[in-house]
Amino acid sequence: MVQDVLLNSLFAALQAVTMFALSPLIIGIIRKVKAWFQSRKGSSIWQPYYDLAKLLRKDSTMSKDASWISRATPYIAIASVGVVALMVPFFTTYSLGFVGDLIVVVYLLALFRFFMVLAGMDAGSTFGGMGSSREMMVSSIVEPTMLLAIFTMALITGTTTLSSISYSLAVTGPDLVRPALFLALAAFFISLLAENARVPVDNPATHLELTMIHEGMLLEYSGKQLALMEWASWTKFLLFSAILANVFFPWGIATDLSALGMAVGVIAIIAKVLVIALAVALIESGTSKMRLFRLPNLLTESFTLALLAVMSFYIL
Amino acid sequence: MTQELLTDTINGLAAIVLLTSFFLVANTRMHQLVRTFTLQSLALGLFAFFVAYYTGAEHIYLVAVLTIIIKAIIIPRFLDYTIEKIQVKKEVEPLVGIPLSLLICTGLAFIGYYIAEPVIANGNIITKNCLAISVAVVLIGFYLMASRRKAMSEVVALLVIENGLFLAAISITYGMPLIVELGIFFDVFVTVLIMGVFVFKINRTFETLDTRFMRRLRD
Amino acid sequence: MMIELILLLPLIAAAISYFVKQQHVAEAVSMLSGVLQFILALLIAVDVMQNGAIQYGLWYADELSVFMLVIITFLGSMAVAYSFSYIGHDREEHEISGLQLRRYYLLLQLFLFTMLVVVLTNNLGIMWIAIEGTTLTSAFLVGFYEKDTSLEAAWKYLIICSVGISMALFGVVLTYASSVDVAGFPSDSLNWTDLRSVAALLDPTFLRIAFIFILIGYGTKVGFVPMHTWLPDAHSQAPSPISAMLSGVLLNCALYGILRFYIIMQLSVPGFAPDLLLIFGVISLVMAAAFIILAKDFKRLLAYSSIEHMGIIALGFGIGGFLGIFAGLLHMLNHALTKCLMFFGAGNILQKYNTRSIAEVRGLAYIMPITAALFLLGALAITGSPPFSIFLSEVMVLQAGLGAGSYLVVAIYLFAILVIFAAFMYHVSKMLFGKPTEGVVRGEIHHVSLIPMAILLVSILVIGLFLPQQLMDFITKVAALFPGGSR
Amino acid sequence: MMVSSMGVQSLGREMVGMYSQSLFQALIIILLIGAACAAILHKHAKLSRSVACSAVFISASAGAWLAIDVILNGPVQLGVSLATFFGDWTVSLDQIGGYFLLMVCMIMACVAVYSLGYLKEYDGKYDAGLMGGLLCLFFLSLVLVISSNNIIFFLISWELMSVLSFLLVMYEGRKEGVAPAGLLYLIMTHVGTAFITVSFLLMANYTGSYAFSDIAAGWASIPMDVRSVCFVFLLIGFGTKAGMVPVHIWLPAAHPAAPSNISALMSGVMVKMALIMMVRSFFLYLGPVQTWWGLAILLIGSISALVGVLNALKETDIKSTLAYSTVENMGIIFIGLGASLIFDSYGLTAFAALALIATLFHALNHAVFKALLFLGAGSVLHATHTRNMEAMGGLAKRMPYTSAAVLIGLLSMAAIPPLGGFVSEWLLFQSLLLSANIPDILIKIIIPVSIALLALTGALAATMAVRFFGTVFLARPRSERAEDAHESPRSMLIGMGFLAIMCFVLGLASFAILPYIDNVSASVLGVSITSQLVDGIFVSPISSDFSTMAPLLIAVLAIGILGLTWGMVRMYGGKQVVRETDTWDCGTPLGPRNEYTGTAFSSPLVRIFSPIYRSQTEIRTEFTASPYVKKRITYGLRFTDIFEKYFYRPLVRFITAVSKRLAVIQTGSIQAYLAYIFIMLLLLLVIFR
Repeated sequence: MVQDVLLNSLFAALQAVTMFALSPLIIGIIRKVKAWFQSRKGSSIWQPYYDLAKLLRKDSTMSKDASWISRATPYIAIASVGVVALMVPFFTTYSLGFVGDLIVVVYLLALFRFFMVLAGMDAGSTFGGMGSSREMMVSSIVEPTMLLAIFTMALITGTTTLSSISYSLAVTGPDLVRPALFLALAAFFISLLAENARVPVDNPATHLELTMIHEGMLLEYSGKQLALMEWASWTKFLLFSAILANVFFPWGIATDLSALGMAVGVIAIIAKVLVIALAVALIESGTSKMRLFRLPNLLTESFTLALLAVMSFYIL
Repeated sequence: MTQELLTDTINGLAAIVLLTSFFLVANTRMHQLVRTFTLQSLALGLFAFFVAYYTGAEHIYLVAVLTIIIKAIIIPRFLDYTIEKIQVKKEVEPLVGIPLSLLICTGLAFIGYYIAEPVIANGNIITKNCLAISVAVVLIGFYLMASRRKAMSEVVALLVIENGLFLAAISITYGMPLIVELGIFFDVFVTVLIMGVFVFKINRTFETLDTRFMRRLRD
Repeated sequence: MMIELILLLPLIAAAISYFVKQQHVAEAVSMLSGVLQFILALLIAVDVMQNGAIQYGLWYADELSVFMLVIITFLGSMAVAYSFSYIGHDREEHEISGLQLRRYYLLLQLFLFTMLVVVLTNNLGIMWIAIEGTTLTSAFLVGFYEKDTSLEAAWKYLIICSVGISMALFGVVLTYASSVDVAGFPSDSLNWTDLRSVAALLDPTFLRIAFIFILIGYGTKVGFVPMHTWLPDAHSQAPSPISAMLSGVLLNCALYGILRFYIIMQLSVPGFAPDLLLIFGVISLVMAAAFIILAKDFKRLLAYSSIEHMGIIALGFGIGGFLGIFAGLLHMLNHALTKCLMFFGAGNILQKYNTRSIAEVRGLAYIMPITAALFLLGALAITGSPPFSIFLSEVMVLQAGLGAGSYLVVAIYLFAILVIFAAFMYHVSKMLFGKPTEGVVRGEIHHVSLIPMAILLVSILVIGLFLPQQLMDFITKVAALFPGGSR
Repeated sequence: MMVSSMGVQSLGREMVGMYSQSLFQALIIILLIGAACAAILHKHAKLSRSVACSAVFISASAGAWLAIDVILNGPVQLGVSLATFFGDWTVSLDQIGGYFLLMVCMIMACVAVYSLGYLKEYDGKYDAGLMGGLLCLFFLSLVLVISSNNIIFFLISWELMSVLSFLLVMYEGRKEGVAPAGLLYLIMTHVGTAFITVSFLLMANYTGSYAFSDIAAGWASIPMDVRSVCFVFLLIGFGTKAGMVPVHIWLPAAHPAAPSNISALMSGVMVKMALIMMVRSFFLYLGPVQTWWGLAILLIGSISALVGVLNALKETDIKSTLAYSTVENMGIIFIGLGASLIFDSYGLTAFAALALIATLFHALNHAVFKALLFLGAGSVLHATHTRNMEAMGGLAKRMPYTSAAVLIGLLSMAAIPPLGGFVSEWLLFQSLLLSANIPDILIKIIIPVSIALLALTGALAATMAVRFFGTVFLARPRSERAEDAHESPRSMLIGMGFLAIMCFVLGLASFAILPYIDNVSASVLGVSITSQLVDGIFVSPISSDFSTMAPLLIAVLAIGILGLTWGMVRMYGGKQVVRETDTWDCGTPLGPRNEYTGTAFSSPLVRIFSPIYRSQTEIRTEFTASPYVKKRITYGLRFTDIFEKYFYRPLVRFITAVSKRLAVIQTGSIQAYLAYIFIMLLLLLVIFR
């Protein structure tokens, strides 16, 4: 029992560290792919690491109107993303899922968002307020969508613990695949785009004030704080990719302690995350950002999909 | 006097009371109204007298005498005095036209009969026939009250209702207990007096007796 | 002996207060007489409770009479106590002359006297005379201020009630007639006790018509819709203590008249009287609700509320059974106490603001906090909020209705009292709160008037919270007089 | 060890059992004395206030002691019974009563401390004695509602509670808008009470007793359809008090209108009185639960939650926002109650217990954070003298403690782990997900919908919380009043501080608290699930395979990572040097008019949900003499409450119209009056002769 807990904790820590370490790379890859599509050479895939290293060494400026919220938010962001990283299976199902299940994960991410949005409003800049307001609009619909999508998987596998979901899916195999899964997958993918400020919901590259959501909130940040915020956001993207990968098609994930299993798990997750990154890059290159008030259509579509997924589990 | 003649007389007098009620409806002048009322009260007094004779109940004699004194003499005088004193316009001014009123009152007489019918059907006192008449008189009096504008004519109408009541009291019960009868007489008398007082006050305040002007209190 | 004494008291007080030309003497004598009447009434009540009904000559006092007697004398003394400040204030403001003031106490005592006769006589004819007497004495009190509106109200009151009462006389005559044929019946007796003893033998065809006339007749005085029309006029125009007496006591007295016949009817033609009462109860409730919604004058509002409560009492007796009758009786008491409180409060407001219009009274809670508190609590009580006593009797009526399975009546009843609550509170909250009316000075108008109000509030609170055992036993005994009313 | 602890416990039981009556009596007497003294001393505002607040505080302590004893050791009879017309009036405290009593006492104690400072505001303007007296009596009525064991006694206490709270709402009666709000409340609650009365009387009629305990034993003599009617009536009646949609309309009007300490009591505690009675009635008095009862409550709860939160989002009045959030949270509580009833109707008692525990726990959490938030709002109001959030801003710097307390309350409200609000919502989600086991198509459709609505509500609640905090406390002040704001006196901060700590305790220590709530739910459902519910510091929904969670661990991990990050950043990047500058302004100086307001913040959501909001915008442009130069553009936004527009207003209009029709009979014409009597007479004679 104690050994079990220790083992889980060890792997959880390992996975969390891996995720934090890898997340800038994934972002770099996406940027690179996008550059190729735009016939640019693009910056190096290591560029995000350089940015982080530089920013972390710099001093910050802060609005004199801002309160302690702005100062605390970067650390809270890292902390909440960090706790989530401990609970989400990455290359193995050994993780701290028993400390918090998917509901905890979703609401911990809500904690991140909560403070990020407050920080956006803190300085009293119009752009910050705008970004915050839009972020909350998007997340108000995306968060339940995400919950429902994962609930579908929870109902199918009979547990709400993320690692148990991937474990039972991975072990049982395709027998558990149901129509509900695909509906939920579609819904979750849209949530992934929306939650991580990707096109068509937001454009991560833009700094045109009137269109940005995520960047608007970070506008006042600089130096170390900006680094932490960016890093937390990138890791959040990787976390979503990991959830998508390990909850909806977890095959390949390491379910035991064998070295082979672990190796397969690592390769599988890297492949899956790369595929997701590629898909995101493709979408970003192929479509343009939606007008803000056309967004609800997309978001409610995904919400409906997720609802249908849960319902189809109950009814079918 | 034979039994039959006696009952005929009693019934006849009752019919006169009813007939005078119709006259009252048709009257257009205030003095006329009082006059007809006097006639009705007189007929009622005589009716009481004959009933007393018929039954031999002494206290009904007293009732007859009181009826004639109070209702046929004192009250009409008082009414006339009031009318002169405050110079009421002589017209009665009914709300409903006289022909229609007469028609309605005929209907009321029928209703009176309809109401009294079950009682008459299983009764055994001969004067019970008079119940229908007295109900009719009461109803006509009531109608008179609701369809006249002047405060004065309302007083008369109330007295007509009282007459109808007396007709019933005397005819179907051969009189109520004496103390009650006396009390009622006293009451009627005082009522009329008090109404007279109010008529004076109203006339002083409103400078008219037309109740159409007394519509300040409403919702 | 005590009965004659209690009847003599108001007459003596009336004479003294009229002929001794001093305001304070008139007041003191009236108060003394009121208190003595109340004490005597209590003594009679104890006597009746212990030794059964008293009956001799014209007089008869059973539990029902005594119940009424206590209500009349208690509220009578409350009204006198309130009159000091109210009428005294009028005198100070020179609204009335010294003669008028003395005449007021004279008429008030005479009014009390007639009501005492109503409940103490055994003879239904005398009872009728006395009820007509109440109209005659109170007509002057309604027209007391001799303004055009008060004269109009008095005239309407006089005419409509006289006509109504005439109908009741017809009913009395017919009731008497129904007994004439009964073998062994004392031919010249119109005594209620005699009639009740032979009730089963009376001619039902006569009785049915008689009761209709009685109900229309006395019902006019009770204020059943559609015979109620005089009531809001008279109640709003009379001086406030008189309004309280009219609403709290006079209506009950007229109802008492109906109840005496109700008992006889139930013994002879069971079910007939309750059905009619139910009809009047429902109509009265619904119409009262409509009027209360639209009320613009707070004294008229209270008057319409009296109509409502008479309707509720009628429902209680209409539903019948121990619970219904008990509820009806308790409600008579509760309504009397509460309505008195409300009219006293209304009197204070009227004299402070010099208006009866709801729209012109604002911020009462600021202007006269104590009166406002008493008025608000009274309003909550009158609309049936616990812990005040009306809540109990209303719940009893509800429970009786549910027990009897008359769900339609219960539904209408509930709907009406809820609408009335809403409307009443709407008006009262407008008066109490908001920005105070300009030009009205802050401060209670007369502090003495708060004493009777406080006494009334405490009494309804005590009844509502505890329903003292003695009172409960007492009313249970009264209810037992009614056929089907024993526990 | 075991033996000795049991021995101590049973000894304690006897002692406290003996004292519980005296405790209860002491509570009542202290409150009555407090009320009387406060009223008598009303001329000396400070003294009167202190007396009342200490009376409330002492009674609350006594009540809490009593309540804890009852929760631990089972029901007690309190005080002697009073024989009345409607059976004996007795007071007793069962475990669920104890639970709610504890909730009441806890909030009351905090409010009492808070009020000491807060009520100073009213000196010279409103009567201190009145407030003190009413506060004591209100507390008393709450205690009586919880503990009365007789229908009529309960109804009296219930209505007393309503009337007293109405009077408290009307405390600032001279202020604009207070009277209509209070009036609406009074009327609605009275109508609700009428429904309750009918229902209880029906139950008494069939069981022949006015004692709740007898009804609970004799439900079998009530016919099935009557029980259903009773259920519907009770749902309407208690639902009115609980702010259930569509009978919620009074709540967002009345709760904000009251002084803030009273709002905290109303929103935090009083609405829960409806819950306790619903739990008692539906589980104990009405016999076996019907499935459709649960479904009805579940559906209504889901709708209430959504309607509540959507309305909260649009409000710019801070207290109205909080009041609507009460509607939302009561909706969430109803979802739990409905789920519990559904499970119970299928005999799944363990699941029912889980849902009921979630419900009760959320009720407690809501009581704590909502009371905290209203006290916080009061504190803000105290500092800025406005309730309009658009006129605030920047208060976090001016009122650091208040803002911290409010932030904690908001986090708990938004169900952010590891606070109390999150744990109860987590349990609720879990119990809903367990419904997959029920074989009923209707349930299979409705449950996913309510899960979805619950999730949506949660997200919107977070938005609402962010908007609230951001608009009120962050950025720059938008008015001079906000500019001059100051921190509240210490007593207010202590009151709020305790509740803020409670928000954390309820979450972090939930593993220790839940077994006691299970005790309470076991007294209702007869099944204890502690062994499955809690394992060490882990909480799980019955089966630990399904899920587990450890709020304390989450907190520890989060703090650990936070510290680690801070240390690493420090190590790598050196000392944090922060330069303070102006906010980025694109070159134009920023004024209060450039800032995002609350309305602006929620405007995108308002647009999305416009079919529900029925908002109308109105943009008016005023021109100067030249048509090319605009003088002023005004932007107006109006919301129509659909319940008000399509139900309440038409109802009132209809009743008024009918009344007008009926009232024409009072024409003032004496002839007409006589004619009515005449016609009535003729009718009766002809029909009934």
